[in-house]
Amino acid sequence: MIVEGLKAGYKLQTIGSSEEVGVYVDAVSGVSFTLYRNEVFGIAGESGCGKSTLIKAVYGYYEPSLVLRGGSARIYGAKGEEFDTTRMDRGLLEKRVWWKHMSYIPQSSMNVLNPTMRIRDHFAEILRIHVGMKKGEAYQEARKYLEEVGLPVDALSAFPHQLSGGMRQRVVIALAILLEPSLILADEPSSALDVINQKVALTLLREKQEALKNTLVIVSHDMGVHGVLTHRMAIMYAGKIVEIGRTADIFWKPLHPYTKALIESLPRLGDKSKRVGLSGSPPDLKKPPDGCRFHPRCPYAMLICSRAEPSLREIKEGHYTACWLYSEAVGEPR
Amino acid sequence: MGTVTESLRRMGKLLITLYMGNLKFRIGFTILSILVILGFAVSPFSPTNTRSWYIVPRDRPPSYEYPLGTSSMGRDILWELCASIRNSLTIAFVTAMIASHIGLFLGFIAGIRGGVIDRILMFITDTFIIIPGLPLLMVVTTVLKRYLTIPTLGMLISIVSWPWPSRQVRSMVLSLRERTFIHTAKLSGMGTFRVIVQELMPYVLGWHLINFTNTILFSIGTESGLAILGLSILDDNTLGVMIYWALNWGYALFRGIWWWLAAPVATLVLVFISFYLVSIGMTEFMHPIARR
Amino acid sequence: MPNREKPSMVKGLKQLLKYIATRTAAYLATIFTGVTLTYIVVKAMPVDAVENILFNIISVTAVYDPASIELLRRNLYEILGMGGSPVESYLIFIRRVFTFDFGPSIIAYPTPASEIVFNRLPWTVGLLLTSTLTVWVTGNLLGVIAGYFRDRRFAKVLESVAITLYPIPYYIMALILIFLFAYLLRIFPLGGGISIIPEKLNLEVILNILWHSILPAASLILPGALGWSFLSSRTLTMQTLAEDYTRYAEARGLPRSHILKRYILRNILLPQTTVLALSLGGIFGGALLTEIVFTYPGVGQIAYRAIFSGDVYTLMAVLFLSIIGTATGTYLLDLLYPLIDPRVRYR
Amino acid sequence: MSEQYMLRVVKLSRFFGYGFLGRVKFPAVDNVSFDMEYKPKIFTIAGESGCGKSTLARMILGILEPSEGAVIYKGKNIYALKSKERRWFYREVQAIFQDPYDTFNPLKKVDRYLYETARNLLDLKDAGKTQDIVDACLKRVGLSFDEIKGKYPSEFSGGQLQRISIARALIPEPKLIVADEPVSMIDASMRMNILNMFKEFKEAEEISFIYITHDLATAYYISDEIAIMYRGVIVEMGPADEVLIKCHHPYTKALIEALPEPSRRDDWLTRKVKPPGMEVKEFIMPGCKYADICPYREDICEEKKPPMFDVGNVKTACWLYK
Repeated sequence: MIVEGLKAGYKLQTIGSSEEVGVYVDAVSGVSFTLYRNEVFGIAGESGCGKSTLIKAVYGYYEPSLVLRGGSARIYGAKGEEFDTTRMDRGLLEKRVWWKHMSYIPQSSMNVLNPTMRIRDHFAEILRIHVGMKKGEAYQEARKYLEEVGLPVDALSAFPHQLSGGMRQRVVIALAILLEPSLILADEPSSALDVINQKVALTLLREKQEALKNTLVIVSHDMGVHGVLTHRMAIMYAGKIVEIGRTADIFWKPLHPYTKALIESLPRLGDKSKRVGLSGSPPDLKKPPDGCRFHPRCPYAMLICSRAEPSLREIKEGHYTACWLYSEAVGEPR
Repeated sequence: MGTVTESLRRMGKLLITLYMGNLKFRIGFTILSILVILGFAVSPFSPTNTRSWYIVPRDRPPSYEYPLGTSSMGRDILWELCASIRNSLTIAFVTAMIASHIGLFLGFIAGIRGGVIDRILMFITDTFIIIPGLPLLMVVTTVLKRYLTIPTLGMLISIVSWPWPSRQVRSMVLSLRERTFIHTAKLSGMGTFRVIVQELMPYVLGWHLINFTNTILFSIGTESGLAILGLSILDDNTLGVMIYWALNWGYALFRGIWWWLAAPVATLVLVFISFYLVSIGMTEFMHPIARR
Repeated sequence: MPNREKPSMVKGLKQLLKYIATRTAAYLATIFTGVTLTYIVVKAMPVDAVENILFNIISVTAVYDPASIELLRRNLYEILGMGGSPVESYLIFIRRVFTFDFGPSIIAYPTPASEIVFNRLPWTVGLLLTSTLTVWVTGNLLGVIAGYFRDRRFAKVLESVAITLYPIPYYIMALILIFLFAYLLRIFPLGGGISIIPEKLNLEVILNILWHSILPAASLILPGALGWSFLSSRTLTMQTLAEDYTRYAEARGLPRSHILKRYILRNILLPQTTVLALSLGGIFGGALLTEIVFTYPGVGQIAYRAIFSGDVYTLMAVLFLSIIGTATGTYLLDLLYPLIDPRVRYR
Repeated sequence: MSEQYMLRVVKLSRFFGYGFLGRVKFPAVDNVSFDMEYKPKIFTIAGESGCGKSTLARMILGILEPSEGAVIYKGKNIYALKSKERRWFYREVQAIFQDPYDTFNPLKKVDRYLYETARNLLDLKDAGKTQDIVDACLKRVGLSFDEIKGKYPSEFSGGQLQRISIARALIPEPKLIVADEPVSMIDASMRMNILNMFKEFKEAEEISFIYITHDLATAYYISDEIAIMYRGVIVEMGPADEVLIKCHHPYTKALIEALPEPSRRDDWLTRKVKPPGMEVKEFIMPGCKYADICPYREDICEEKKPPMFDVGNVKTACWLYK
């Protein structure tokens, strides 16, 4: 899958104060990256950095306030079919792409099941609508998938509220892999779970990805999750990707000052050495700062940083960053 | 006292914001203002006594002299209507003053004390909501027929009008009680009374205003309903009483004196719609449903 | 790890029975409380209720015989729970209420008041049942559609209509309908349940009754189906649309009709049933008044005549019948909850 | 000193009703006891969501009445305090809450709470002096009075609000601050700054902390002692190093193993853990509440509640250590 120059943001609507109507929030600002088959790709960043918006835009799920401003997101099916989710209308996406080629695990996914529908019917409706399977057959299939995610057969006829949060999370994972899509987008798949349930859910996702040999995108604010799960990852800050690379490189040889701060502020068991975080707060995306969006908080900020925006450049093999520190162009504003 | 002026100022500000920002509120409030002006500012200038019979020629259709016509009782309908608006609104105001404050009080007690008191209060409230209020009022007003005046009728209607506000305030208080800032206030050394007045009240007041409006709506509806049964203040003017005489004494429709019935019915419809628009205008402002 | 709390058939049945038992207890308690509250309200009146009623009766009817006045007075003390010690009078009051013994009516002396009311009950119940069912079904469907397509023109038109109709009481609606259809257009009869008193029921009579019921029913249905039922269903739909589970369903590429049916309609049924239960009392009162406006031969008519003659016996019968009626309606809806929403079943 | 301990939590329990009319009762906090000496330290109560840690914190603060047991602060049962003593209690014990956006009433200005705290708890009448104290406390968290004056909560970021919340708690110069998940809604890059403040206040100003958290990594970073809770009971308690590194209780072990730790990546991906089941049922189990999932389960575990056994400096409620 290839994402190029994706731009999306929110047009504020009439709620509360009328002053902000029509103001544009620049949530995702020209993001490009490429995903490969059979990999787990992580997107990390703090609240409000645009990572969830990015996922929604890639998936093509636009709520009325979310608008696309440019760029493309091409995904390739198992047989090489190409779809550009930014160019397709909703009906087409629903019919041809969603769930067949690309599935989505939403945030707070413990609470996304229909409370008045049995678990097996959640499976059956997808199989019936997307593949045209008969009800009885679909129930058989549902049973198979529930067993695969380690849930008892009883859960089939249960209603969501009868299962624990962790169990519901596994049902959602089972739903996501049901049609064996070539791309799974998981938005904070474990942030509402306790560590133990989180581990169960994440290892499960990872196992299924290995079995299907497809692409799994994990969006999470928790660097620890990326550290144990992903092959490659991107760090987002204020609507832009500031660094992309192999997870090991990012953790042990971070390039961008923001990434460094994130890694350094990660507390670890058995290590009590003093950890210092960043000061200040992320910029207001209604009026983002000029130049590099990180420069007001950056300890290494130079003159150029406030004037021109650094582009994403390959520093080492497969390791990109958008920072003037690694550019020969320092000192000569474009 | 500072809090009283503060909350009054806040309410004034709220009204202005609402008027500017919400179309429904603006329409409702405008119609309402016209009705209030007719009822309270215009009606004192009535050239005739609107309660006497046969003062003007009977059964005249609307004309230049009698813009809304005259009734079979020999009254000028325009001036009778103005007086009726005044009386109907006054009765409703009395009800709202009593019922919405009883509701506020009971809702607060149930919400804050919780436990057994809450359960008993809520059971009584729900019972009052389930049992139809009109038959109960029918019995009571039949007995008290001789004593009906504007304030007593307002009071009687409040017997069945307090449960809705009480329920509303209670659920509001229950959800507020668990908010963190209530704990912050307590840990800042504020006493229970101050927490209620300064932390909870600002939230509840908005809803109280809505409850007040809704109770007025409910009361006018109940009064005109009772009037149709002949259980209102028949020797005075209210919108319901006008309908009562038109239907039962004048057989207005059978005899084709439609303007006698049309005037109070149309006015009532305007009253209902305007109060309702004001009420939902405020509700929408207070509680915007998440727009997708 | 397995969910061993799995509800087996036996367990489910037991829970259902428990649910029914608690609901039944609450139902009886509601009626009992309602009756008691009425007792308190009547008792708390600052004037001598009996003397006032006697005054009303004497001023309307021509009862002058002191003996019968005395009989009336004694009877009234009992009916209103006024005689004797508070406990004693309360017990007599309760006994009277639960045996439907409200004494002889005045409007049709000496037919017992409860009998008169019972005779007219089918008319009222028939009118209420059909109109309430229509209101609930159409209101829900229209509300869901208008909530889902909230930005379409027709949804906005429907909303404006609903906002206009919702606050209008049933009997005012009745007056407007009479004015339009019976007076102005002369399509429907001005009133009455039927044109001629029927000898026996046949098709013609039934059609006649239906013909006369159209306007009364319409005046209950219009402010309901396009008013409260529609508006609350629309609001609930918009809330359900914002729920995570609906958005997730959309993201799974499920078609619109499926989402409307399985996700939205299903999930608003329970709160809508609650709204209906809370509205029953209001609908009942409205129906009584509508009947009067249309001279429809239901309980409302009887109440009207009773008020005119100061017939408290019959009024008490109407009052307690309506308490029991609305409490029963609410109770039946309560019993429906578990069928509608699985979350209630296992509570 | 008449009392050996500053704070004693004695057999504290809190039951919550469940079902119609609250007939099924389950203990959210079940017979919890611990003591804190006068010596300043950071005591962490850690556990997963629903383990009762927040309920416990609210009982210690006197906000939620316990069903059984007592909280003794400096020899006084805090649920028997008169209103004047209650002020004293809030002068000594303060709190920081989880959600910074809800800590202050959204309809009121934030400075109001700082003023109220100073006025009510320190009995200050003089406006100038009050402001000085407020300003001084704000300076200690890296803010100043001019920055917050006349502003509403919506005008601040979560990190700023949390620092204002800390400043408010510092005003009465408390001896103990209960911090309920103070950083769980704060961005990772700023989290450590706030935790560093706790450490600093402990050392420089001798303030003790009760730190409630689900995050064992931050708990390890700042705490001196730690108690691990599971389903309403403390299963292991002792010095943070020993509890979190040696892990005696099987539940603590499972927690530590599940912690996503980049340096143990391969291990993390291959080791399996068993997830807990439905919560309510486990809360009302008669024996050890972890018995259902525990890999070392014996018969006694299901029948009898394990008492706290001493293992070195650590106490653990597990039959393995009898």
